[in-house]
Amino acid sequence: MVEVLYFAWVRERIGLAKEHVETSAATVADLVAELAAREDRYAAAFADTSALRVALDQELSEFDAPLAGVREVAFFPPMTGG
Amino acid sequence: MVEVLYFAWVRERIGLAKEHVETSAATVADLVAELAAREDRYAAAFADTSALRVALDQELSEFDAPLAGVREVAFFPPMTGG
Amino acid sequence: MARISVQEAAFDLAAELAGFGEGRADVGAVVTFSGLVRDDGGDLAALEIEHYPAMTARAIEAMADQAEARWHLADCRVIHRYGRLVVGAPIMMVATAARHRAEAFAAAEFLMDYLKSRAPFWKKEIRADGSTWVAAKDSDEDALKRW
Amino acid sequence: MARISVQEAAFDLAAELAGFGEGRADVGAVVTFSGLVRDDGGDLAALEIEHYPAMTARAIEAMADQAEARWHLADCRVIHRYGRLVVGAPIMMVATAARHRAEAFAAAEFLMDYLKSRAPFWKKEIRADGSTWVAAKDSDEDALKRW
Repeated sequence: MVEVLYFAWVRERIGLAKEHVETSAATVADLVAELAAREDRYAAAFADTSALRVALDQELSEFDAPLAGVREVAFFPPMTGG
Repeated sequence: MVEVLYFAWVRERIGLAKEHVETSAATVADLVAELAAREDRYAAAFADTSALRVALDQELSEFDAPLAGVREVAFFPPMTGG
Repeated sequence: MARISVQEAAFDLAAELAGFGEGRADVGAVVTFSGLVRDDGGDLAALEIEHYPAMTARAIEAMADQAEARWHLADCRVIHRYGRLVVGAPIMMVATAARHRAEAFAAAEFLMDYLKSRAPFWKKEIRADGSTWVAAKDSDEDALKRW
Repeated sequence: MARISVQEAAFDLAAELAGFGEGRADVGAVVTFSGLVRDDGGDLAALEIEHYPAMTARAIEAMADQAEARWHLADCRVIHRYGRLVVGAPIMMVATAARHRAEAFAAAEFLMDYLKSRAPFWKKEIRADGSTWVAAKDSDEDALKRW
């Protein structure tokens, strides 16, 4: 089980900031596929993953990264700090 | 007649911060030649003009610049501000 | 060690800088940057900044550690705000203290480039007629390549 | 218009910055640089800075005018001290306010590079065993080429 977090327009599109997800997905991409298959709002949020970034346990990562041992997955658009 | 100013080690070497100079030198280089011919301390200060900078009426200039109409000539080493 | 603050509250650049890098024989240069809420269109009501609390401070610390090591900083300070900010308000600041000016400038620019694109903040522009998420700029992503 | 001060008195960076560039809708970035007296050898008693009073302020104004025009600065401040300064004391500062960070950084670095090599100041290092004029560095002259 992982904690999945959404930020900025990803959060708004899915309508949720955080949820527990039961998954046996091997990689981030597999998890994205599972989520996108759930409902339209998820499909819309994950339609173009090149417009998204992912962090695993609060470290920026890649969509092909393995999920083994990961407790927290966060999806968000490219950052706009500073 | 021009007012001649010296700064930093040029001032120390010549032993003077400022003097009135009667001259009909056409260029800065001519004035330098006249001054260097005066005394050893002037000759020492002007021995290597590539190590010096000149300002005419408070504007950085060149050694081949004409002196016509100039009231104040300043000689000094490369600046070290900031 | 860098001091990092991620906060909703306003900060006072002047007060933060009091004594920063001063009174040390090995510091010749202090550079600061501060970012303020700008209104290009004349109709911005506010900026709303969201962030990822569990990640933000550690992401900034990692950048600051890198800057401190690479440019031998004697001191480093980063403050970044979140929440609702009005036009003209300070959003964030970085300050760097080093021996020479080139090091202090490079470290501050490096931190700014990384904060722009690698610290988990997202800006939303609030206007009378709606609100829009600020899109990341290609030029900001490109700026990282120089480091 | 830039505000330029050439003075013997100490200045307080923090106090100078209070409100600088703030509260304006067109300012997104403020950069400051301050230079402090550094002691690399551990035996510096003081720095003695000589300048050319009739020329100094106008030379700095010319640089600031150039920076303001080239990077569309909303505000610009330069302070440079002369006289006897102890280790750790602030020598000078520049502050620039612009729309974007790249402009504010470039203007501040431009001003620093020009102040180093084109403003009529000369530094002398005072030590217990004698004093020496600081030599201009080739690297400082080279730095001008990038502008």
